[in-house]
Amino acid sequence: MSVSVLEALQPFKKPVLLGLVGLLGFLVGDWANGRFNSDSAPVQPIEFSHRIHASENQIPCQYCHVYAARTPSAGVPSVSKCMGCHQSIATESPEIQKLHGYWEARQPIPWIKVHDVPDFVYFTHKRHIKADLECEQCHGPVETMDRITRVESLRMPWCIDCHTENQVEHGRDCWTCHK
Amino acid sequence: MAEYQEPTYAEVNRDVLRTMLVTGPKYWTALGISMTVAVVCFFGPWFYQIHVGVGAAGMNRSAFWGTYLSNFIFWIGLSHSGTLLSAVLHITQSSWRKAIYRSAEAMTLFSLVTAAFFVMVHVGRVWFVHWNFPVPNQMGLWPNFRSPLMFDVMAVTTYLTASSIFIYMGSVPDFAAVRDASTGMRRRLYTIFSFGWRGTQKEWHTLGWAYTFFAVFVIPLAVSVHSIVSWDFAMSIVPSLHQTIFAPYFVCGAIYSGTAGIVSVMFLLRKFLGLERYIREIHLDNLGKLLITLSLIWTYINIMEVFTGWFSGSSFEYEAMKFRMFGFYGPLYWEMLLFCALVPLLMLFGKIRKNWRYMFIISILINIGMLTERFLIVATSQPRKFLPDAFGFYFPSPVEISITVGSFAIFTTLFLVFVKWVPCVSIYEVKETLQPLRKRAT
Amino acid sequence: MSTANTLRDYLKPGYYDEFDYHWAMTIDLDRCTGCSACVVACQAENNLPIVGEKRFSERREIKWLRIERYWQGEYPDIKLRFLPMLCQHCDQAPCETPCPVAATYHNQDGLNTQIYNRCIGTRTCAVYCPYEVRSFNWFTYTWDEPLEQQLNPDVTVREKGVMEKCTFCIQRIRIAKDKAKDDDRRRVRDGEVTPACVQSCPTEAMVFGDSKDPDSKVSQMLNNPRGFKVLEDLNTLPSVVYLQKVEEQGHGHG
Amino acid sequence: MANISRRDFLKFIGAGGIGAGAGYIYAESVKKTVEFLVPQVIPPEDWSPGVATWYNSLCGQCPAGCGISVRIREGRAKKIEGNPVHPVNQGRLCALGQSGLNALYNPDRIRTPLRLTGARGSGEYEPIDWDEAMTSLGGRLGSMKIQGAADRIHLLTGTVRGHLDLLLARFMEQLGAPTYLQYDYTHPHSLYAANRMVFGVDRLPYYDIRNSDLLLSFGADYLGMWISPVHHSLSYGHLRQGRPGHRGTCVQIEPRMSLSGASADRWIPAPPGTEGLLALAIAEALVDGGGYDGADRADWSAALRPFKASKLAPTIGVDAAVVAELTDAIRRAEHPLAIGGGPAAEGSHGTAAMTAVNVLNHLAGSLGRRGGVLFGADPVVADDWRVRQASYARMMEHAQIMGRGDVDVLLLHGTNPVFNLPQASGYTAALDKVGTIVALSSFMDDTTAMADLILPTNVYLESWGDDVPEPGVGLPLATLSQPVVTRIHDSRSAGDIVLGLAHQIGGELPAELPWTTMEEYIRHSWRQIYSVEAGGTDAGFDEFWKDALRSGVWARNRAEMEAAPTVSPAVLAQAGSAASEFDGAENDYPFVLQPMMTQGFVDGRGANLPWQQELPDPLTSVVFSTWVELNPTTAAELDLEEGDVVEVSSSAGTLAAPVFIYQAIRPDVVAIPIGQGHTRFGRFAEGRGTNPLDLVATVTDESSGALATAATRVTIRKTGERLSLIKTDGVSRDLGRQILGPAKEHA
Repeated sequence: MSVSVLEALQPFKKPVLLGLVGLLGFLVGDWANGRFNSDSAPVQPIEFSHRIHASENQIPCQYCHVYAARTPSAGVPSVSKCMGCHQSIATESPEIQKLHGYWEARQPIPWIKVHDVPDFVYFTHKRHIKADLECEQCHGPVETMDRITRVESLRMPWCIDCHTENQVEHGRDCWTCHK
Repeated sequence: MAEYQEPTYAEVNRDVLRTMLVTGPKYWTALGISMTVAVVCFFGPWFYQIHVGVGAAGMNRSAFWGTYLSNFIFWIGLSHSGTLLSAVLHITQSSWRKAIYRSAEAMTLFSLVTAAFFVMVHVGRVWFVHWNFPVPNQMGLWPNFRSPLMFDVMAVTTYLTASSIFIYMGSVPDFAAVRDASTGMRRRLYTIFSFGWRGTQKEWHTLGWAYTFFAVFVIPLAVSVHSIVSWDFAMSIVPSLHQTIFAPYFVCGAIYSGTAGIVSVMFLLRKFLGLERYIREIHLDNLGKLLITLSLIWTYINIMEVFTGWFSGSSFEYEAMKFRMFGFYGPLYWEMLLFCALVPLLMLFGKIRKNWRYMFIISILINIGMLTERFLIVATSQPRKFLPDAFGFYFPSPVEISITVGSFAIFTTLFLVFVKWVPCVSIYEVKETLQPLRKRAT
Repeated sequence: MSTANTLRDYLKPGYYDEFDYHWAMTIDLDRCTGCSACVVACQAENNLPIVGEKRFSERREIKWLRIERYWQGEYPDIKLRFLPMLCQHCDQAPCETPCPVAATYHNQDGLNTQIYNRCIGTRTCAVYCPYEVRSFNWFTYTWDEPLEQQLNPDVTVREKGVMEKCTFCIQRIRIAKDKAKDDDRRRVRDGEVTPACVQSCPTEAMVFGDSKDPDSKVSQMLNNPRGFKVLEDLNTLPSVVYLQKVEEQGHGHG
Repeated sequence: MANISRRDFLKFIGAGGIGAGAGYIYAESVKKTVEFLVPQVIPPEDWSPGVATWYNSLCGQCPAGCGISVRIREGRAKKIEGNPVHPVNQGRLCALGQSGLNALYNPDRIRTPLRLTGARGSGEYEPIDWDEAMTSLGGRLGSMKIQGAADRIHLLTGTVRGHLDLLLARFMEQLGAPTYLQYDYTHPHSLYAANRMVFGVDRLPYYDIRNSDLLLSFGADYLGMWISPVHHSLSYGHLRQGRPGHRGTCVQIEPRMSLSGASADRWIPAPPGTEGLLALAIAEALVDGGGYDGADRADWSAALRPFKASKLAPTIGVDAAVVAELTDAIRRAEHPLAIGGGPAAEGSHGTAAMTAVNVLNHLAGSLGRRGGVLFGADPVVADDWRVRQASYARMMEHAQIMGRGDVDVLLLHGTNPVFNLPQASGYTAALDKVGTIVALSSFMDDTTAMADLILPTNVYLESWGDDVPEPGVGLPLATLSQPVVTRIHDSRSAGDIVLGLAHQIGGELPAELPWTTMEEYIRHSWRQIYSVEAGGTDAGFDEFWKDALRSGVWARNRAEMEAAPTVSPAVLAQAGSAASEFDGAENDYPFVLQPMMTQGFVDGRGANLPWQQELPDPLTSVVFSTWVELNPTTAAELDLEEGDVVEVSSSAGTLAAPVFIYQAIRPDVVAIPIGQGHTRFGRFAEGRGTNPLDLVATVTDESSGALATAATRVTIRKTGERLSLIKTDGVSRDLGRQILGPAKEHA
């Protein structure tokens, strides 16, 4: 009678292999989800195109995102702001009709947040803009996007890396971002 | 009692393997009970605590550590001796160890596991407990290597690994024995467990060498582990904890309670697995002597502790010591002294030392005493720190008590499982001690 | 690698000289009347939970700043002395070394930090702290609607299992630094930052500022001969200095 | 693997498939929940995200009249701090003031008008809408006015100053209803009476603690709850350490050590009710020792002769030597100042005691002098609110009328007599005889719970108004109160309600009260102030108004002080004996009861604020409960320990509460804090502790009509029950650890 371990292992071979294949599948699935069903570019209530506004019409970012340089949050433009132009411009387009709908109902537009930093972080746009960062550095080539898409992970390692490269003063002290 | 009849090689195999292969209803009931208790008393309350927060325990402002930590120390302590003892005795070639070391080492393993549970029960956010390990993570942060708790994590994990390897290595030949005695699936498993052990000269040689090497390696490790555990306290500046004597104090205490633990376990194994012929008075006698020695050292250290409290002349040390001896928990303090300092002296009498029942009771008392000691260290130091206005009080909550009870059930369960998977007496080493048959014939 | 780095700096010799600020506080016990305005100010500013009677009776209250009372003498020659106790932001803090995950460490402003996100709740820091100024979240506390509307958006609301303590109102310090940067000043001006407790103190017993700036009010207070540090013998090097109460002579208990 | 059988192949496919599915679902499950980015439709101009704005306003937590400055983020009040430019509190604020947010966002606020459906006091109400409430009430008042039965309408408020008071007065006047009373437990009636008697002014003078260097306080807890704590604390700080090398001394004379007593250099536990005598004894020694050299010195020494320390010593329990020491101290001091209040003013002869203190000030030459007692000029807003302040005696008259059933409508606002008047007064019973009780209130407190109609009012943080602090700090000033947040419930400010009623009632009222909103009214009134100041023109008022709104306070920039009045020895005779008499025989009732206001709850109005409930009492560190303070020796004699529940009974009533052993209280005095023991006051206050006022016998101080709350004797019985007090203190002795600093050689 044999005492060989390999022999003893024989019957376990197949289950193990199956497991491995399963694992592989898992990874594939996970990747597939990120690839084909990512939440980085959700469908917005109004098909607003940054390409048209920022690229074709050359409107500077802070014309609409007024608070970016002054306050911690960039601030999404108010409905009245949109109406400021679209009272007259492109009024017949269906998307603008939606806008008018919101305006007449005095309803805010429920934009879906794309660039959402993790909780418990006190991020301030002001400081980053005053440090002469380009919006693109974090938000990507917005002016080329019809539907806004998240290009950076916006997770802590990403922040840390940038703070480290640019040697931000005390940029790695926890209390710089957490309070 | 009849003249002791040494078992033959065949008998050894038969007797020991029987403990594994033959399983009676008694065993199943024992296992069932201990598992139920473990679930009801330990895991139930624990999950409740995770749900509501650590507030489920009785800890409060000024007493941030409670029974969870004291139990952690207790179990770590119990783990000592097992491996340590077996290693020491192996190196000193004392042959009486051979019958008992396997189960002693098993004790080490399982009490370490139980202790590990307490770490998780203790922390406030157990779902982040992995941050204790220096693994790269998405935040790119590392643990704080200056922290005695970090040392602890290292020490305990190392110790756990080492002891498991140690016990496994020692069991390989026996696994082979089991393999040869069994068929079917079990045979298959043990074939794997025994790494295809054939018992050739070379194999025996390698095993012996590696085993001795490990024995040497494990001894300093074991000593360091409990020193480090003691630093969790000694590194603080809390009066009555901030003492240089703490490391030896803890180590000695650990071995003390561990050895006592072995006695209790021996008694039970012998009784319920019918190993009377292998676990014998001689073991009891030697362990008894060891216990006496340890109890004396332990007593000495305790006296020294009181002395420092008094001699320091600092109000802080003094108040803390006074609170421990005469405060609310005073009775417990004296109970501890009784069980750990006085009762063991009975073992000076050979009669008692050689009597299984007495020894069992004494060993249990010692461990009760040691459990109390650990509790006192935690419960009487923090509420008497530096600012009198912040003096507080701590009393364990039902959840804590139940979890403490449950932890013993966890240990028992693990041990019960163990005896069915590993020969709890080392077959081959026992055989080494036996007179060759032909000698006995003449 | 932030923490690891902070720790490495920390171990460098002369690290304390390299601080760019060293926030410090003085509390004049001769002015302090024990009125407790500071306690509520702290509770309001830092989102301290309302724990309720039961938790209080279990000594589970959460206070970053408390008033300690010490009686001296016996009736009728008796005195009551108050001691506001808050995190001393020790330069050699006993609480910093033992945290296994480095959730509390010393930062470049001489502040003893507490990072809630990182805390796993071993409570070692609280055991090691000789001043017992750390509070633990034994539960997750909630606010009865609409009380939650008062919560300060600049301060994290802590969850169960997290340690917390006085931060010298870091959110206010950050705002002040932010402002300083906006008008291109290298440093925050003296008096630009006042923690909630200092701001509210009706007798002006508390003074807060940068002790590295020799002209700051706090630096001058630090030279006061009445100054002392609580439990100084422990050599924790607190950043909070108390000015001893002046005892009148000639009668009663002096 | 060379040969894979078909079924193996399928197995692998399956495994892979299941794995993939699991992976996909996993990835889906760990996704963040969708967050929305909701823009404003039209952004308000003074708003930007994540940036705080501060609004200055008026603190309404107690009558001190501090200015506050409230931090607003995204339209919500986040923090209350003192208004830095306000002369009274100069940027500082007490614990109670900061807890104002708890009042604003209190979960137990009344959210809509309520009409009683069940029996009175049953607490069964149905919500109704404002129109209904206003029409029904307006109609009722109107018809009464027409029937000429308006005198059967009574209005009872708490302390209301400034223009709201004038508005209410005008409203009642137009209605033809003469009875408009203000009842506030904290109002120091005897002090006012004494000042009228001695100085002939009906206004509190300004006690210049800041610049004095010897402060003799006869029971006045000036750091705790006396008149204007925050301002006094500021002054105290300056008195102690504000003048380099020159530290003022404080002496506190009171039977139970108060917050001020704890901070004083010397605490003299004179027997309760003898503080006045001590003051006179000192005065006598002062005159006798030539410390006073007025022309009328002879008359004074004659008038004071009966108060020789050596004679009085046994009664006042302070021996002549101490009196001599104090007298020397006064003589040596440059700016001595004596103040009186607390238990000293709450005796059966409180007025006389306060008179004695005033006299002492006169003889020490502290009147009208820096660091002494200063007399301010007329305020900028008519201040006849004081006339409406109802003493206990006057409340009893009012109660009698109610008891006779001669009151058809009682309008209540911001006062809680059911809680603040002793049971023995029978006020609650009288209240029951009133036809209709209408409460203008933000909270369902003990009194509001008796109402038939409840109109929810804004808290002060949501209201327009103004105030003239009493006492002013020397310069005439007025504080402006503006809403710092938009109303969070369907409530209205008292002023708006009254204006609304005026229009409901019709007749000449709308003409007399033409304003539609309180805001309009305040603006109008301030325009008048301005034009007076500007000499009859209101040009440039808009600038002024913007300024006022920004700074929250307006003050004439020059101090105006009046000369010190002359004081004649006759006042002593006029005031009568300064020794207090007590209700209850000494051998049946061995202890003197001292119900004390705590800084946390004042007279109980703070009990519904969670932060105040959770704020350890500064002197005992007790929270959430009522306790009975005993001297250690007394406790030992009665074999009582902390937490033993005792039954305290007087001729008027009985209560049970746990003992707290207080180191600094006379053995013959029992102190119980006021504040807890509300029957109705929201989740944080209800059913907690007991109200010591239930023990107080109805002894009054004739000269002022004030209730002598400190003139009741009680007895104590051990019940055997235990109720462990919740407190934060461990051991309150420093065990020689020198925690309060290194020991000095002499110590």
